[in-house]
Formats: sequence, structure tokens, C-alpha cells
Amino acid sequence: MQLLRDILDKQVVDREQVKIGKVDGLVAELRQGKPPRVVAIELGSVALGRRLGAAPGRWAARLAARLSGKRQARPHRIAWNKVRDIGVDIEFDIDVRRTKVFAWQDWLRQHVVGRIPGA
Amino acid sequence: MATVNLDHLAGRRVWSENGGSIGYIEEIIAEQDGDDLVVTEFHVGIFAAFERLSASTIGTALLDVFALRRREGLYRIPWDKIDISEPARPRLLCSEQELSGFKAGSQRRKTSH
Amino acid sequence: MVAGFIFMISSDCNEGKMVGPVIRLSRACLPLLLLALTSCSSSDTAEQQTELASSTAQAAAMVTDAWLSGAAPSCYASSALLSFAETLADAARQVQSASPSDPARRDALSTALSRLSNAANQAASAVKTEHHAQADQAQQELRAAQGDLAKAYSEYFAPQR
Amino acid sequence: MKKLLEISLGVVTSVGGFLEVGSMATAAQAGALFGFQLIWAVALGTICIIFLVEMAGRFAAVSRHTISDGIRERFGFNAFIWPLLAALLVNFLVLSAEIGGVAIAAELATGIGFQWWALPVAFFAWLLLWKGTFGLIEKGVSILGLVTLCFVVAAVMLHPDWKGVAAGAVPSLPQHDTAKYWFMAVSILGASISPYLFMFYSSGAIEDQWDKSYLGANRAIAGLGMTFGGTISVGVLIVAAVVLGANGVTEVDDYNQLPLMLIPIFGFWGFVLFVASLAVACFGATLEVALQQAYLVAQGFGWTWGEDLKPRDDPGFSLVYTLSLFLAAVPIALGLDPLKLTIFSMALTAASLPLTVVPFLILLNDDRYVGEHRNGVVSNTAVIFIIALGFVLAVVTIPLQIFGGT
Repeated sequence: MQLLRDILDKQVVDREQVKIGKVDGLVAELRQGKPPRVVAIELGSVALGRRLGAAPGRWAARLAARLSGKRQARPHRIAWNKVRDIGVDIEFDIDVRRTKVFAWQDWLRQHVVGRIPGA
Repeated sequence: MATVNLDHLAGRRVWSENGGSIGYIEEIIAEQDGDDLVVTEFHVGIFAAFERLSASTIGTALLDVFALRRREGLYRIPWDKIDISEPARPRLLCSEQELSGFKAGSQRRKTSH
Repeated sequence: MVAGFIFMISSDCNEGKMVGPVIRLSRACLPLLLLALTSCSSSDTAEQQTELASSTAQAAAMVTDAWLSGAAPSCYASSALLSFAETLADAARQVQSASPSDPARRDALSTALSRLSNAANQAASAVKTEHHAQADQAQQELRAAQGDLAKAYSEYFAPQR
Repeated sequence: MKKLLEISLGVVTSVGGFLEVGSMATAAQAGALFGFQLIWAVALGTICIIFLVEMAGRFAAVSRHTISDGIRERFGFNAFIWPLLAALLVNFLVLSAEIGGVAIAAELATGIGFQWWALPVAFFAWLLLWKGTFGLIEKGVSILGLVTLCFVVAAVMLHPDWKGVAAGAVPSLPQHDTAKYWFMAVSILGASISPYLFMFYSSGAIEDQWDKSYLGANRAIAGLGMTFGGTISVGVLIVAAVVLGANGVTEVDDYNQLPLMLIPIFGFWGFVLFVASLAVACFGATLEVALQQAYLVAQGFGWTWGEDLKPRDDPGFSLVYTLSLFLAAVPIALGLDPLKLTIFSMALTAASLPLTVVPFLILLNDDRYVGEHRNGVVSNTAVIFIIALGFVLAVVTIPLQIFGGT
């Protein structure tokens, strides 16, 4: 399997085919004497920022931290063992509502979209 | 556990021991090992994104037309011969002549999927 | 920007340095773009302004005709004529500020242009106040001024050619 | 067959793409100054866009992914960011010009300055996107877009010298104003081969849930839809040549001159038809480009998107078009002349064309996305030609703007 061509940047969907985002990052565990093991994928603006370079990475992290009120923003991670199907999209056996991935969309729903009538 | 972002490796320049660069990381190959997905080799070539384009014959043909595709420049380096602990500067862990052993022969296996 | 894409497609690398050449490239384009916004072709101003003026004057005549025949509403016709009058006045100013070899001919040309501009203004106010007679009269003035412009224009260029 | 009823996607794409204020103004200027000589540019633009739109529709129908999805997924984020930024900037300028176009139509009709109409137009467009569904917009704009057929009727009623028109379809060198001639050719090509056109079409194909069975219909819809737009653009050019150019109005740089095209033919109704055509075409384009901004961002980052979803269900998507619409209305509200804006936006569209056309060559030949429906030799040659044309346009646009720009 070719990780950069077939996994990175591909569309991620959850159990109910809800579009969660794209594979913005790919995390592997370095083990002594054994090949690196893919452990998780990363999603979100912080992961994307880091891919553009060190400086954009810091800005994205700082912005995300301020927006989400957390002290230090880290990209969302989904464990690789939850992957179900790797096709043109990559399906994970999770329910996005129980993850933090949609936190920003929920925030927007409550504070902005919800306020506009007829949303 | 020590982790590294493989996506930061994409397109990075790989440095050999004597400080020369042997090319860019074009692709990272992984195989299923039991229920683990493990990295087995790195493709380092003159042209960073070529592997991504190579899936399509027309992409290859176009790059051939512009002579951008120099296949003999591709190295297929096993995972233990590159130190990726610091993604910004991947370093080669093998000697020069060992490196030439990893040079992809002309009959690169067709990327079947 | 274009080379940026090809450069980036050829190197998925994401250190800052890879983005550097592209930024230098777009920085080079910016002054060009700004120049494009401000400059205008510097062909002979008098000739260019006169061509613009005769085209605008003809448009003014067509609008007045349309209004007189009831085919154009007053609010449109008057604002159009005002806009044309302004273009004509601006043309007159530009010709006046040009410094040709023979000032007498330049003045003849710029007076013809100002006459056109006044005629258009007259037509605009006539249309605004719905005075058909006055508009008719302004139309004649406009036609006469167009003839004037043609004469002044040919004199202005005749000897040099 | 029922699928051909989906022609409305082709019509709405071409109404929003071909007949917006930019292409209408350029076609009028080209006709007024060069008569029938630039018809070839409209024809060439139409043929190129038919190929690109057909491919975009096929890509979406087979892979259930749009072109922007494909660019992000296939080339990675570092490469995708360039077409993304270029398209967002160009679309912003075009969106602003379209809102300006509708505002001009309102000014012509009511006499109240176009600046005052900018925000009401943006609000009305937003309301339609916020409450409406894709089908409503698609069907509504294509039906209303039929009013622009008045240009074709006018062109036929003028009994132009059809041999001259046919001669115009063959590229020829200008006898005068060479820089302006080539600038107009580039603007016409830039206006017709605009990236938001085929990206909107590929998103529309997914909104209409097209699948492999739609491939035949897709070819017909792309062909007929774009030809509809191209024919009307030629109509505008012919009417401008016969009514304006022949009567000495050769410099069409003031939007007040545009209604003069139809008045001599239809009298007062000519004025009404022109204002209606301008309003409908530009409003259709406003909806299309605003939606395209949202599609571009949502697909690029993988969010859920869909005009048929309630804004609650895709907040990111709906807020992008909301922000785009109101931000784009600002330059017009400040009194910036939409015609000057369109000239500049078309030059930028031409310059950014390669960024979005080069990926076609790879995406439409990637059998993981399009399977056996890959490009044939004809389509691939067409894409390579369009890429070459795109590079030429990109290189000549800026110098031409300096010397030939109105």
C-alpha cells in the first residue's frame, strides 16, 4: 500500500458515511529494531498548518487553542485500528458525534447558524 | 511512545552520511503485518511527487514528454536504513555502495492496486 | 502563481524554503499587476480621446432619440446622458492638457469637445424635466457639435499626415 | 428521457458562466469595435468549456467526487493550496462583479445608484441559498435564463450578413487596435473557460445524485448547455456589431450604453428585455459563484456539504457562502464600477486557468477514480490543448492588460 498516494489527503467518513474531513496527518510509532507502525490519522486545521511549515503550524495551533479555549490545541486523532474500508474514501468504525472532530461545527451551529432564523 | 508524522516526510530531501542529498521522499510503502500496518520501505527519487502522478499512465506519459521522469534516480530504501526520527531532516543510515544496491532496476514492478 | 503550482506539484515538501521561490515569484507579479491598474496605453492622447468622444457622442444621440421616441425611460436616459457628458468633458480636459505643436488646432478640438459635453448636459436636463421641445433642440445642438468635432479632428491631423 | 430534463444543470451553469456581466460586456465591446471578427474566440471558448464540463460531470458521476475533491486528494494539500487560493480570489472578484451587474440592472430600471442595490442584492441571493434547495436554484435560474434568448432573436431580426458572421468564426488578424483585439480575445476566452464553471458543474452533478447511468445524458447536457451560453454570447456580439459598431459607438466602456443594443429593435421592450436579461444572468451567476466558493472550501477540507441540507447540518458550508456574498458586496457598495472589476477579474481568471486545468489530465486518467470511463484520446488531446492555451493566456494576460486594457 502506498501511504502518500492512497491514504494521505483522502476523504474520511464515519460509520454512517458522514464526511468528517480529509486525512490531514498520518502518525506512526517508532519502535526500536522494528518497522514504524501506523497508529493513527490526524484531522483538522492544526495538522494542516504543520504540513505547510513550522510557522503556519504554530499559528494554526495558537488560533485553534484560542478558539476552542483549550490551553494547547492538538490535531484530532483517530486510531488506525478503527479503519474499516480503504477505497476512494476511508471509512472508520466510529460515530463522529462522540468525537471532538465536529467541535467547531457544533460551536458554529449554536453560536452563529442557530441564531439566524430558518437555519 | 515515540511517534512521527509521516505526512511531514512527504517531499523531504534525504541527506546521506557525507552531507550530499540523494533526492526527495516520493512515497512510503507499508504492508499489513498481522493487524498492524507497518512501514516497509521509502521511495526516494529525483522528482518528489512522481509516485502520486504515476498512478495514471497519462501522468507518466506527460512527465516522460518533459523528460522529468528519470526512473533510474529512484531508490527503494528499507525502513531501517533511514533515520526519520526528525522528519525535517531524514538521514541515510547506510553507506554509499549499499545505497546503489537499493537503486530501482529498470523493470520497476507495475504499481498494481 | 502558475509556476507555483507546477513547482509545488513537483515537490510535496513542506519546509518553508520550498514555498520561498513561489512567494518570490508572486512578489514579482504584484508590481506588474499594480502597474496594470494605473497605467493606460500611451498612444496619442488626442486621437484616442477624440475617438472615445465621437463614440460617446453618438451614444448620447442614440439615447436622446430613444427617449424622444418613448423607447427609453426618463430616469435611465437622463443618468446615461449625464454620464456621457462627463466622459466628453473629461476628454475635452485631456485634449486641452495635451501639448501639441500647434495650440490653435488643439483649442479648436477641445472647444468642439466641450460643446459636445454641454449639448449632452442640455439633453440630460431636458430629459429629466420631460421637455420634449428642449430635448429636440439639444439633439440638433448635439448633431451640429458632432459635425464640428469631425471638422476639427480632420484639421488637427491633416497637415501632420 | 427523464435524464435529459437534468439539462437545467447545463443551462444554469452556462447562464451563470457565459452570460454574466463580464462576458456580456466583453462580447458587446468586441462586437462594437471589431464587428464579427472575434466570434472565433467565443466559439473556441465554447468548445473548450464543453470538453472541460463534460469531463467534470463524468468525473463526478463515476467517482462521486468533485474536481476540487480530486485535486486535494490526488495532489496533496501542499499542491492544492495554490488552486484553492487562486480560485477563492478570482471567484471573489467575479462574485463582486456579478452583484455589481445585478445592481446596475436595478439602477437602469429605477434610476437609484447601483451602490445602494449592492447589499439588498447580496441579501436576496443569501436568502435564496439559505432557504432554497439546489434543485430550486437550478430550475429557477435556467427557466429565467431563457429571457436572454432575446439577444439571439434580436440578432436574427437584424438580418446580419451571415457570410460575415461565418467569416468571423475563423480566427483572423486585426487591422486596427491590435493590442485591444488580443486583449478582448483573451477576455472572451477567460470569461468562457472559467474554473468556477466546471467546478460548479461537478458539484451540481453530485447534488443531483448522478451516477454512471448519467454519462450519456452528461455529454448531451454539457454540449447543449454550453452551446446555449455560447450562442447567446455570439448573439450579444452580433447585436453590438450591427447596432452599436455600425452606428459609430465603438467604445463601449460605460454600462449605460449597453441597453442601446436592444432599444432600436424592440423599442421600450428592448430596454426592459435588456435589464431583465442582465439582472437574471448576473443573479444566476451570483448564486453560482457564491455556492462555488462554499463548495471549494468544504470539499477542500472534507466537510459535509450540500445545498439541499439545512444550514444547521452543514454550518461550515453555509457560512462560507454567507461570508462570501456579503464581503463581495462591499466593493460595489463603495461604488467600484463593476465593468472595470470584470475586466480585471477576467484577466486574473485567464492567468489562473492552468492551476485548475492541469489536474484534469491526471484526474480523468486515474482509473481509481473514473475506472474504465477514463479519457479517450480525443478528450486527452483537448485537455492538453486547453492547458497549452491556458499557459498562453496566463503569460499574455498581464502585458495585454497594460497595453490593450480599456
